Amino acid sequence: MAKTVTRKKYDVIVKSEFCKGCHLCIEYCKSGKLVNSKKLNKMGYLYAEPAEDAKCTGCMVCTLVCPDLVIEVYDE
Amino acid sequence: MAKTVTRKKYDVIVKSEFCKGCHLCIEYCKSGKLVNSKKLNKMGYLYAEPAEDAKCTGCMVCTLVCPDLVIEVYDE
Amino acid sequence: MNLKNKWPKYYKKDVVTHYCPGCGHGIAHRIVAEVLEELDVGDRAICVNPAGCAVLAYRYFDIDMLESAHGRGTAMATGIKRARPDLFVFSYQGDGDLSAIGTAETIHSANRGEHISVIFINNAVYGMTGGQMAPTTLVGQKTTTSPSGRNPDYEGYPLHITDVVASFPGVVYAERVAVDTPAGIRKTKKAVTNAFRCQIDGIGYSIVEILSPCPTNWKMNTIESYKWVTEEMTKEFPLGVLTDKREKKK
Amino acid sequence: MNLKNKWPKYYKKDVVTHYCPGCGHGIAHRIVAEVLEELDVGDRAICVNPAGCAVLAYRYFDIDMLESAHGRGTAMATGIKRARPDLFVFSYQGDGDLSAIGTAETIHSANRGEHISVIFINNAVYGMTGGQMAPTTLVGQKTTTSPSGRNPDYEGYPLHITDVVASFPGVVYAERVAVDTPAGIRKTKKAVTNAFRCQIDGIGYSIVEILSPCPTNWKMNTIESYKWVTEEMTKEFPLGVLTDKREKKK
Amino acid sequence: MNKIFISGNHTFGEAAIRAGCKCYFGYPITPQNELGEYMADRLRKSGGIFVQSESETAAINMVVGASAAGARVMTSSSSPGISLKQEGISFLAGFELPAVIINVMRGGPGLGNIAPAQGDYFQATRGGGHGDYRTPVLAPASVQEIADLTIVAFEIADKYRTPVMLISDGMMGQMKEPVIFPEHVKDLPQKEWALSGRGKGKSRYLASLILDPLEMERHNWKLVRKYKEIEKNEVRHEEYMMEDAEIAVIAYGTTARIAKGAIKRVRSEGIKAGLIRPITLWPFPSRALKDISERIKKFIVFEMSTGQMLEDVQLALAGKASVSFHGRPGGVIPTPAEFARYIYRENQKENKCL
Amino acid sequence: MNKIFISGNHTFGEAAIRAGCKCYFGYPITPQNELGEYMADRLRKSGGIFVQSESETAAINMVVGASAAGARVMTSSSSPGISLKQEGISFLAGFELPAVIINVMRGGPGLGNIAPAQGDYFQATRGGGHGDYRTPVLAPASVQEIADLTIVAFEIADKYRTPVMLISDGMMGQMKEPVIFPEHVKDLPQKEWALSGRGKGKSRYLASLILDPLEMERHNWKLVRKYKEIEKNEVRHEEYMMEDAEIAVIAYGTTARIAKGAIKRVRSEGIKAGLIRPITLWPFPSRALKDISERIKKFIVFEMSTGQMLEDVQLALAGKASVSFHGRPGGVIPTPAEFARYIYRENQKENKCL
Amino acid sequence: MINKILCAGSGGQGVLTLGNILGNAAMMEDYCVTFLPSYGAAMRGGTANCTVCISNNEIASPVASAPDILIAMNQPSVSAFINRLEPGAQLIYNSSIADNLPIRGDIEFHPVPANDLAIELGNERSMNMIILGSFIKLTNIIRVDNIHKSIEMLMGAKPKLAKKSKEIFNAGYERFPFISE
Amino acid sequence: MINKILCAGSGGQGVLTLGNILGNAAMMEDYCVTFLPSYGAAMRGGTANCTVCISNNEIASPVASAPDILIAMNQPSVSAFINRLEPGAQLIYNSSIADNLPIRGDIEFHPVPANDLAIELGNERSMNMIILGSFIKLTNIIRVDNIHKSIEMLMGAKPKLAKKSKEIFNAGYERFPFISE
Ligand SMILES: Cc1ncc(C[n+]2csc(CCOP(=O)(O)OP(=O)(O)O)c2C)c(N)n1
Ligand SMILES: Cc1ncc(C[n+]2csc(CCOP(=O)(O)OP(=O)(O)O)c2C)c(N)n1
Ligand code: SF4
Ligand code: SF4
Ligand code: SF4
Ligand code: SF4
Ligand code: SF4
Ligand code: SF4
Ligand SMILES: [Mg+2]
Ligand SMILES: [Mg+2]
Repeated sequence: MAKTVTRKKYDVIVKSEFCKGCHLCIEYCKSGKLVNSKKLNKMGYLYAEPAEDAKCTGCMVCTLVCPDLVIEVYDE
Repeated sequence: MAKTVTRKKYDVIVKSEFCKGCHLCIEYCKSGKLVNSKKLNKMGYLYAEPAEDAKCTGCMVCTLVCPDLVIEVYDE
Repeated sequence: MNLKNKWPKYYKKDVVTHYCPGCGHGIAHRIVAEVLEELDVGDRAICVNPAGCAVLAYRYFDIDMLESAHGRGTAMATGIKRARPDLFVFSYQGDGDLSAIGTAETIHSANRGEHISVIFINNAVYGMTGGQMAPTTLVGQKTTTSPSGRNPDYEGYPLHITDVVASFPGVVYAERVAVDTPAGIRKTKKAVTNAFRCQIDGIGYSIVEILSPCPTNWKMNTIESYKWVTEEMTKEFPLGVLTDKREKKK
Repeated sequence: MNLKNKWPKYYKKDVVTHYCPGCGHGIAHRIVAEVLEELDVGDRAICVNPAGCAVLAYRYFDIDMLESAHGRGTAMATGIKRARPDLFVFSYQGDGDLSAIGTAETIHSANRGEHISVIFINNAVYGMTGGQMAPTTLVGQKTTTSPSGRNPDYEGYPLHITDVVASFPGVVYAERVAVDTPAGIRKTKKAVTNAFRCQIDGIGYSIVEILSPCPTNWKMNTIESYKWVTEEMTKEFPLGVLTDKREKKK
Repeated sequence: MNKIFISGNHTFGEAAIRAGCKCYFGYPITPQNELGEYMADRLRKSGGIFVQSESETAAINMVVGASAAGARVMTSSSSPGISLKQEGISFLAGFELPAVIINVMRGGPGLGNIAPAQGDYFQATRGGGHGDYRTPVLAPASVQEIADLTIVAFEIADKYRTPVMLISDGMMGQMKEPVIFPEHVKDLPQKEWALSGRGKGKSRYLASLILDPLEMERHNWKLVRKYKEIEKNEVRHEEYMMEDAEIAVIAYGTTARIAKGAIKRVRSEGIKAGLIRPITLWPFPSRALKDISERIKKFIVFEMSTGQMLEDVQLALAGKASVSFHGRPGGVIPTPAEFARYIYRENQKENKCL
Repeated sequence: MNKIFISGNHTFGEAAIRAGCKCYFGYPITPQNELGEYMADRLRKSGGIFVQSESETAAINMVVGASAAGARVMTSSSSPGISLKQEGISFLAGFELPAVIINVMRGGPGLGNIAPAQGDYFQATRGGGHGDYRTPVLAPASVQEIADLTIVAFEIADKYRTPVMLISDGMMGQMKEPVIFPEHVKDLPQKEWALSGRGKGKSRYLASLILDPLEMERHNWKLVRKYKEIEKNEVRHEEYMMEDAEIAVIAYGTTARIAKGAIKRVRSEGIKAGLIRPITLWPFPSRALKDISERIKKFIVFEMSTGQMLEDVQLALAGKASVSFHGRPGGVIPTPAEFARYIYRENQKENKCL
Repeated sequence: MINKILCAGSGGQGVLTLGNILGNAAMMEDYCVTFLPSYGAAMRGGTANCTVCISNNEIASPVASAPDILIAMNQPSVSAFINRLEPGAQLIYNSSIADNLPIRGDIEFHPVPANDLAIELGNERSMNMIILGSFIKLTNIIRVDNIHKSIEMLMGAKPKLAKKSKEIFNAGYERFPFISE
Repeated sequence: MINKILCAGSGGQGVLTLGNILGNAAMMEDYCVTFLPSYGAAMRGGTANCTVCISNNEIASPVASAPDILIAMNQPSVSAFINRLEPGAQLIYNSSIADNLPIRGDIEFHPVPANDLAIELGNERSMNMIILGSFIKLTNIIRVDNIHKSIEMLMGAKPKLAKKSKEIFNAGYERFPFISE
């Protein structure tokens, strides 16, 4: 497509077993990349997970707000 | 004398046995009515005493400053 | 002949105080006793006396008195006043008592806005225990525990605790005065009157900081020590009303 | 693919904290760990942790740690720093710890201008013990010991202790921040950096007050609690630098 | 039915209110937070005063103030907080002021933990504060007894003008049991000595400073005489299955409950054990122990500590019987089965010796 | 001649400096002000740290900090101030941190007075703080011994990682006697455990919080084992004219001196009295007393209190000998003549009984 | 007779409420009864448990080192406490969310699909009442009317909730036993 | 031999200095010696006293309930302490300012016009040295050169004062005894 610009690609991983389901990352991710998994982890929390259908901009806000250092953001 | 005006007369008593000889009253009496007696009282202090040759104006400063409530000022 | 200066009703007669010659505590005591009488609250007053040179204040004040553990005067006063709001409750404390060991009690009783009054004798030194450094000791001032003079790099600067509590909404009246001169003594009496009235009017906490000489531990004669209050102490601790919220609270 | 957010060197890996979901302590911890690394002082740092929800902070910080008796963090920090001025010493304390039981230690360590840094987590409540009123509890806020809401006539107004210590000459840097939003978190990190630098530069005492949510005891969900910091707490506790004497002291 | 299902912590509060306690001053600490919280709600609603103080130190001094003003007054805390009150308790003793102090003990020393323990026995019974004084110490072993003894504590405090301690532990504080509360106390004792303003009369003061050593000594001996009175009148203990016992277990509070369970078990195996449960830890039921030692030669002391009441037992027995000790400090709650095994082993040893 | 004429309070300070004490934190209180004042001058001049803290509570916590950082550190106070340190002392015990705490006792309870007394024996030996712990307690009876035992106190503290108390009284603190000080200690023990920043190694922490009761219990029993070691190695006492004694006086510190005077007097009248002077109050020289009770049946305990060490004597003797008590609490300093009369009377009673 | 019941689950599941209702009802039947909650730091991290002991005689220890019955409201509670059960003990577990059961032939397993049933009845938060109903049906230890009264006493301030709770309790009571999946 | 000396006066009179010099000198002669000052509140109100005990043997109590010698530097000290003296004891008093002496035939009185003599020698503040000189002459308990050394040690920082003090001490020593007025 004509509009395409070369942009970095980012990947987000939520280490779900460490997530306490506070959902701060979901609240603050402007790209909607993080969503409620609706699944309980071993600790019994509804952990967050990356959405399939959204793109991460690498803004790092999720890692900034996560109180439990759960999220990893990767670039190429 | 022509200059004489009717003025109250005041009398000062230093209850010397209670005086600690701090000499604040002497310092602050503007009339010089209070002086160092140069005598020790029973507690061993050089107490203050009214001077014979000065006049008390009844200003009450001595009673104001005396930390030990030693001084009595009388008027007619 | 009539006696012009009558003996304060709430001050015991013919007792020789244990205070050193010229000690400011004596003047402060008399002022408090006079104000209690003038405001007619001595009959229902309880004074909490400190550990400090004024520990024996009950020998002089002719009102009900409770001795406090060092620094805990305002906590005890809180207990009395909460249990008996009808009583007039004030504490009388030194600078070590109120602004060192009693810091937390001072701050929190003031911050709660307890309906008590505080008479705070600041003589820049621990009088009773023989002249150690107090939180209010001036920079450079020599004491037995700051033998080369208070060094702000090591011991910090003098603590202005009355300014601190004056900033609290619950503190209705705070003033710093000095019993250094006849004028100062008169002002002190006015300040104590204002402070006590706050409690009588039920509007909150009040405190009067009184700069007061300790000739003994300053190692000065009386007259020098009074001058030192005027000339040195008031430089560090400027006199004046630190807060006055009486209008707002009434 | 490269990991963009690397794990802070001074934060233990793969430990699940005991903090409740969304608790501000977690964010504050990470910030402190990051700053220790960026300023390269973690190797010679000692953190004094409080009695409070952060009592277990030693499970997370990968630096030398000393637990304190409730409220005595700055006294202990004073002891360490005086004994070992070469170490980097900071305390991490809650509002109950620092501004209730520890009031005197807070005030006097600050007034002495101890060369320590203080991280002060203000969550307007006693977290650890289950949500009792703190000196910083807002007016009207319901807690287990102010069940009908804090009533200033009975319990006084919220205590602004950081403002108090900011007024002391020995306090070089004091700032109030909040971990309520991404921007707030970034500012918090800057404030902690500024504060820690004061100690590294040997110029005196510094304190950062961090407004921090306690969703559990506020009985809110996480998102509500963060909003409550922004909307309610900052009204009572306005953010900003409360004192900055760094230029003067250098 | 006026029985209610209530926790130990709440019961301390409710019983105090019914005993006419007008003021409570305290600072939160686990495992007794519910007590302060109860007072924040109920005491204030019933017209009393609840102040959450800035510290335990402030709390005990507020207690001094309210007590001096004549109010029935209480404070509570747990181990570290009780340590901070020691100066104040010594002052209360010196002033001869009544007050009730509750210690819901936890594991120690230091911050320790918040599990139930009995490691503050020495502090409570020997006076952790300075100077020559004693504090009556009551140790309830059920929530019902918490209710009953809280009221007794206020009575003893007023009667002898002394601080009184109630000691308990995290388990007793948190546990709920059925409780029947007595009615509100109606007539509180008059306190002539309380400060209330001199009025038209003579001014009074309360001071613990007595500069003249001879006068201070007189005061000390006066206190001793009072303590002797308390020792004469206020010793309380319970005996359980002691009639035919050959082994006497000594335990208080939580461990006494557990000991009862253990005794039932060993009895079923034919071991004749019984329990002497001190209800007052000071004054200690020394006489009862001594009397029994005429008959029983084997005593077992059982505490959730490394051995503190043990000394009082040894003092009471003065070598007249053998004493062994089973302790579980640090917040461990021993089980009846475990302690039954201990009794069993001790019994075997005994028999071997014969 | 390296003897100097110096007061007890100054001696505590000078000896501490020679023992390598690097930090002193304290708050003024009579009768030990001269100690802090000495440190303010001499310790600072010798390169150490003197901080006058805002309170005794702050002081003991500064001590914790400095000790955790590896320094030899000391604090001092008198009775009410020591009460305020109880929480901190319990923490030191829990942390297993060495420190030296000096109590120059005065009359109590409460504000009491500033005259010499021995009313804080229970507090010192039983742990006035919360939880299961013990504190070694040394009780010098001369200014020379103040010098010697202060150094011993630092050694015990470091060797066992424990707070150590030195207890004394207003008289001992104020009195001057000739003292020969030892040289400065050269080699201070290495403290591997001290916090000094993790450096390139593993991070460490010092905590007294042990949430798991079983772990806390292990810690408690570990402390008990340490205390047993101390009981084995560190008991100290002096025997005076005990070889042929028929009456044993037990007294420590000031009263021990006075007892010696009294014993000389009664000996001149043919009464064979001797003195056992505990130098460590905890661990108490129980074994020595017990051994002697094989031979001597009459013990007299002599304290400037209403009877505290008395309990330790009774515990040690376990009924094996009769114990009587002479006490002068509240700041009264008994005279040798007075105590001699007491011994005389007790001796007569004894003889009548025969 | 002494029954030691350990009831465990996560914070919001109403573990303590269940224990309280049971204990209070036992009191109404003049049993000796103790209720001991976990507290303090043990509660952070989202777990909660309590022990209820019901007996005809004085209760020595309110602690259950070997409970007669374990009520496990979630998977972690099963895992944490099942080993405390001695042979002959019974396990009531929330089979809606706990499905990983260790194999033990010496205890009785009673699955209760509490969440599912509660959702079915329109109030998932009252799943604890399903469990309580099942527990009473199983043990028969307390009369149903006393449980009802106890619910009313403890939820007195919220009569609607009390009513709903009783209904859900009844459902749990009636439907028990559930067939093991 | 044990000598208990009680030395009393008012704050500025050098009571403690006297006691210290004496005690220190006794130490130099290898005596057992104690020095016990009054302290604290006892010192407020302007009085001061100290007790020096000098003995060949260990000293039991540093307190003198019945001193062998009372040194009274002013009138209040005479009044306060004379009754503590037992028959045979000695009283050295500052006859310059203490003149109201109770009549007792069982003790020895030694007047020393200390202020007068000190003024005569040009240093009234050193009147305590006159007394010390007289005391040494009377008792002979310590050698003069050791008192001199002791003065030097304690006043080491002020050599002029030390010199003057020794002179005045010598005067007291030489002129003693003074005729009773
Ligand atoms: C807990 C405790 N610590 C210390 C003391 C000793 N002490 C008594 S008064 C005092 C300080 C007195 O100073 P200040 O409060 O300024 O009163 P001032 O004598 O100067 O009027 C001290 C440290 C004490 N009595 N109690
Ligand atoms: C002497 C003492 N008193 C009370 C406690 C109980 N206690 C532990 S933490 C705490 C308050 C916690 O509140 P805060 O300091 O605000 O920290 P937060 O948990 O909110 O982070 C209290 C009262 C204690 N451990 N020690
Ligand atoms: S890095 Fe930014 S865009 Fe990507 S998931 Fe995190 S918050 Fe969302
Ligand atoms: S912010 Fe962290 S803990 Fe919270 S939901 Fe997101 S990943 Fe989980
Ligand atoms: S009243 Fe005034 S003039 Fe008279 S003596 Fe006093 S100060 Fe002097
Ligand atoms: S002010 Fe009073 S005490 Fe001082 S000298 Fe005058 S009369 Fe005496
Ligand atoms: S020491 Fe100071 S404050 Fe105390 S009485 Fe003497 S002059 Fe007054
Ligand atoms: S109680 Fe509050 S402060 Fe404590 S961990 Fe939970 S959310 Fe955080
Ligand atoms: Mg002062
Ligand atoms: Mg908090």
